[in-house]
Amino acid sequence: MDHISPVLWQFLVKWLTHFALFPPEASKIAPEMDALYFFMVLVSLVGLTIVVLLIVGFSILYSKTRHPHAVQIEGSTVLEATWTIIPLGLFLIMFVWGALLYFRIYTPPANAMNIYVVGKQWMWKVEHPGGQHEINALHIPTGRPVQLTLISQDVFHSFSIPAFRVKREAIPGRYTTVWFEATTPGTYHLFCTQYCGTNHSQMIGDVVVMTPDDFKKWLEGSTSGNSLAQDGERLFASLSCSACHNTRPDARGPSLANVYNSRLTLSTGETITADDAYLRQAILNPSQHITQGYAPIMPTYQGQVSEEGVIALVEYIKNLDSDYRVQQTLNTTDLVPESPGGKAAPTGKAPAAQKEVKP
Amino acid sequence: MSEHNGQFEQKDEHQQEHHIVSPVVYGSILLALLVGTGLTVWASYIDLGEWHIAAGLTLFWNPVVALAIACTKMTLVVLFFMHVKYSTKLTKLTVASGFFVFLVLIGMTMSDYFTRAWGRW
Amino acid sequence: MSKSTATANGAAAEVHHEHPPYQRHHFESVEQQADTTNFAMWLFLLTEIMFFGGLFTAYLIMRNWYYPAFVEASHQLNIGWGTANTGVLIVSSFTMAMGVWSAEMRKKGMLVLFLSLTWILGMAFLGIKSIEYHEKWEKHHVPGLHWSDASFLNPASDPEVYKEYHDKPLAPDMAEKAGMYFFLYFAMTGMHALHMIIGISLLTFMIFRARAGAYTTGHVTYVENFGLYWHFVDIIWIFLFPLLYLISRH
Amino acid sequence: MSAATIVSLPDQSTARIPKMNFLTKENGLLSWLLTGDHKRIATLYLISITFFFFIGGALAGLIRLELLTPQTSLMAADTYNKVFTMHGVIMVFLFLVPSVPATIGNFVIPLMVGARDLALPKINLLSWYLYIIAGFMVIYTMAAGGVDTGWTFTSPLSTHYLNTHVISTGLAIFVAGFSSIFTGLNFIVTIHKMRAPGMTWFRLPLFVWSNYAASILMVLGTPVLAITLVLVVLERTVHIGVFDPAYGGDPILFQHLFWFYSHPAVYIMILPGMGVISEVVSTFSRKRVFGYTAVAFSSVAIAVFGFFVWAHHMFIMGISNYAALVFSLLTMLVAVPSAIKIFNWAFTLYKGSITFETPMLYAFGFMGLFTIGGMTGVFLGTTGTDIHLTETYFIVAHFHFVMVGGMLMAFLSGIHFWWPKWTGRMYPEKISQFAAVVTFIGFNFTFFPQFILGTLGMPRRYAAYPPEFQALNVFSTAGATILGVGYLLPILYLTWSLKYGAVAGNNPWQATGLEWQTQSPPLTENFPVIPIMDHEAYDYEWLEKQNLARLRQEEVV
Repeated sequence: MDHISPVLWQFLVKWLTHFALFPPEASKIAPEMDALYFFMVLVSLVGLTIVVLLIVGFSILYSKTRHPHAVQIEGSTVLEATWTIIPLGLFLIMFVWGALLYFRIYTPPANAMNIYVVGKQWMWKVEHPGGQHEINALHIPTGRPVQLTLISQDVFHSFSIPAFRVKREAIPGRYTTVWFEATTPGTYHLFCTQYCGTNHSQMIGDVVVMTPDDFKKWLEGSTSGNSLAQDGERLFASLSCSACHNTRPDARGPSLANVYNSRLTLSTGETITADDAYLRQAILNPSQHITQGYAPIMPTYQGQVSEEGVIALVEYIKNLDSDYRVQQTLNTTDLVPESPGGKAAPTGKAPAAQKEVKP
Repeated sequence: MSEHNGQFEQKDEHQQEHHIVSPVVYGSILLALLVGTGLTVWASYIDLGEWHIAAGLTLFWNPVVALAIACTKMTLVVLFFMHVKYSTKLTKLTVASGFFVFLVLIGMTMSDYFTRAWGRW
Repeated sequence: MSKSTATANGAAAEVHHEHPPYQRHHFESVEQQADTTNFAMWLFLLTEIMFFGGLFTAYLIMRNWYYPAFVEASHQLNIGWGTANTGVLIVSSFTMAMGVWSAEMRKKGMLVLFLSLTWILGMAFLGIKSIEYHEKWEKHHVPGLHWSDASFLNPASDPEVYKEYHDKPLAPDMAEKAGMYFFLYFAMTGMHALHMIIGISLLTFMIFRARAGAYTTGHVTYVENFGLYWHFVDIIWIFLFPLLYLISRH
Repeated sequence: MSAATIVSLPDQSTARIPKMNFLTKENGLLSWLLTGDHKRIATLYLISITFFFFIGGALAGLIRLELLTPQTSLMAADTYNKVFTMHGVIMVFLFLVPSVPATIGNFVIPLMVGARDLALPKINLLSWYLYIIAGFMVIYTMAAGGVDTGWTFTSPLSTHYLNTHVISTGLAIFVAGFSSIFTGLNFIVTIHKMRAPGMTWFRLPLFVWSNYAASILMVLGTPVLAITLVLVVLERTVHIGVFDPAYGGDPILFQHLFWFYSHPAVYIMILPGMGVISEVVSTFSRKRVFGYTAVAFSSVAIAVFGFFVWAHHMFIMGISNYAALVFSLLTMLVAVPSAIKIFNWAFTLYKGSITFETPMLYAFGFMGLFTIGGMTGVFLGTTGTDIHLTETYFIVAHFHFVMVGGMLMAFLSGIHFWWPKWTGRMYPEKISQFAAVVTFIGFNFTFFPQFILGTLGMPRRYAAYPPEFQALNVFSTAGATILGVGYLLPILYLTWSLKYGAVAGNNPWQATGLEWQTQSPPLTENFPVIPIMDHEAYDYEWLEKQNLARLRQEEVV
């Protein structure tokens, strides 16, 4: 071994120790993705072998030395049909199989816990409903579907977790979602895979998968005091949204209680579901969708609220199932006091705690 | 196919080449075009209403009419001013394929925008 | 096959007979040259269609998103000028067609006349367009360079448009989208105007050639192909006019 | 020459390069710069394209060097970004798109269809000048500090967030676009209107068919890219536009418009290469292409379907799931014609009489690598697996297998195939075969590890990467050096052959195309008398009859 330079030697060792053909399978979808992947690899290998065998075989059998005079053949419809139909069939199988995966990965289940991710040049900002903020890291529990609601505040980014086999672009100006259910605790790579400028390759981080208990501990350990919804509530008050969005008879804006996921009728007559994306639009480009019976008087908050702010507002409105606290913010100019519900329920059900108080 | 193309194609074009459209035709086309212009302006001033095909999908008649008139005018220009009516299959095919790809661009791009609401984002 | 060889011999024979001066060396016959250039022109028009296709796609999507802004912004356009320009362009198309006809009929005088008429009408179009552009500049409706939302935040501030359409004030976020309309307006009409300018410069050159009698000796291809181009530019405008000027005038 | 070859060179002691040919017709720089001769323009193109290929190649070398180590050790991150951007721009727009059509196509298509020139010689020359202007603009961009948008110009990054030379690059590509539009337009017109008597559509060599298909894509696709770049430039200058969400625009719209061209562009790049392979495989197995019509129509099918699949570049970009389905399905359909071609070529060998000259070796390389490239394309066209594999090194490896392993192999194959026709001289056989093998080995070393890297999740366009990816990157870089040698060798021996190569004669390969029936290098007007096509393409019996006839004449004389 002495004649091999130490550098090369180290390198070989490193390679042999690190060698892998595909990343760890740490999510529920990963094995299914790999199943399809290896099916395709198999098909490709078979296809390649056939082609190579044909070429090599014919080259040997019919080389000029062995076979000096070529036999002219027009072609063969049967053969051509075969290698039209068989590949087509295989491709269609892959198409259907892939489409099923695609729809699963991009259609989050209703019971998924929602985590917001904001991409900016060049970092990932993660907002947990409980108010935990993370940068270039994502802590999640095993055995629970996690939905990411992604947005970018500048350019395209792409949130990729190879170990989970999921990836989704964070687009400026629009929410996108992806979901996964982690299976094995550990730390995995988190990449930005969409070229986003100078430090694109620095926009990486760790996804830390923990057992539910550890995750609970982590949540409590790293809470910022306010739940996301409470931040939203403060913002709601300080932007005095409640001046219009309340239940008074002369209210200039629709009440927002239970508005989330309800069907709204717009002034144009069409109806629309008030999902996250809609709420965001309604804050930043209010006049694009006017709720029936209201004037387009709401000013835009473009530039006044950061993406995180919008997320907090959305999270607040999502959980706003009574107007009680809205009324409060109307009566008191100062910011609302801490609600006991806030800390206890990191999932951001802060206003829900007020249910009992409600007359 | 091979017979239809080749120099035969050139031959029948050769005959087409000298088909001269009479000024009378041009004149009447001009008239039609001017009338069409007047029509489309006039139509834009009256509310032709709308058609609620489905929830969230409404068709306003004004733009439809405006575009219909525009297409008619285009067809007249293409057929007569640009002599396509008297040209070879090849020319007709060329024009057709042009509009086809144009529609593919617009249509398939739109297919994305219009079906986005179907999914949950 | 035998047939094709037969005509082939004919074609081969053609090599030897006298060429008119305007036949390029690599063509077998004048007809072939005419067909070829004509077909090439059509293909070029295909690329032109797709070139504007991108703009139309962008326009349709933005119009769907910001319809109110597009309506009020288009009310800012002067429909009188627009209609006039459409008329001018259509008539110029007619004169161009007549030009081709007179070339085919080998009427030199008429050819020059019609080409000049086309030239004048083309210039008229550009003149009117520049008046409109100037008006936009005056009104601060040139996004990026000379822009203000005022007439959309408060339509009443612009009486002559207001008295006609009584537009409601737009919310600020929608009002700024009027800039999007005008961006597309300038992009599309500008691109169209550019084509007009190219056309007119070619016309200038052709008028001189025509006076020298270049196109009235049976060699009409050049005039014909230019005609195709000119009509195409006309067609683009036929679509731009309703799309940009006639968004819900009622 | 060993027995297993079809190279039939004239007696070197007597053979001379014909005095009168397109190279010797006129002399002086102007006679080249103002020429209308498609063969001379092709030569100009060949020189300029080779030049840009080696610039692009040098940049590729820098990329591979930087990726030797996980950290940004060789160059800063933004330098790296500029390097891979320029590599992409140059290779795609200044090499791959014009490579085969503008050089080989330009040279042989008029010869193949039996015409004296392309239909529009002036337009042809104009297209070269546009190409050169674009080239200078790109060089200016590099000199002035480069651009780091990536060759995909993703908005809003390109329209708002970068202050590098996006505008000059955009305009350069705009100009280059029109150069390829004019080439395509010229081909379509020529193939329709300039065919020799008796040259019906189904007697055309398949090279002509595939270039015809590519030309359709050039003519209909490129203008959309042009207008898109105009909009990007406008958006940068007036700070309002349809792409940047900050102005109310939609970045997805940019993706749609950009990929509407840039996906068909992939077929613009590969189709002419497929044409070359058809010619070469047929010639060196002395046999007509298996299923001529199938191969011909598969080219057209690729061209047509090529317009319906662009959004498969956007599966994870938040386009509608349903649109994604449609585009994925159509992508599967467009994959089939390529498979047909591969198998038809393979069966062209069946019962042939095969020899292994350099072009054939490159062709074999093409068939193997393109099969891999095509199959991995299906991985990415399948919505599910695309989520995991896209934007990683898997996609880099995929398109390099198609573009470099496919197109570049085909280009070299074609250059070696038509070189004797072009220059009238042969290159040294053994060393060129050696170069072909080196290229093949080097290529696989370079790009195969990248499939694994991609599957492991290494993102593309990373200047620095997690250390566990180093090993494979080192392999890749090692392979790149071998590949580099493989590309330098041809330059050397081809240049050498210009002066010292053996005189090739009219038809060294005993091929059937019309271009081989005239002298080499050909006359400026290609044929003394326009030939009359009275046989099918790839009719080797006809060729033998011709040869016999010629022998008898010589005996008589």
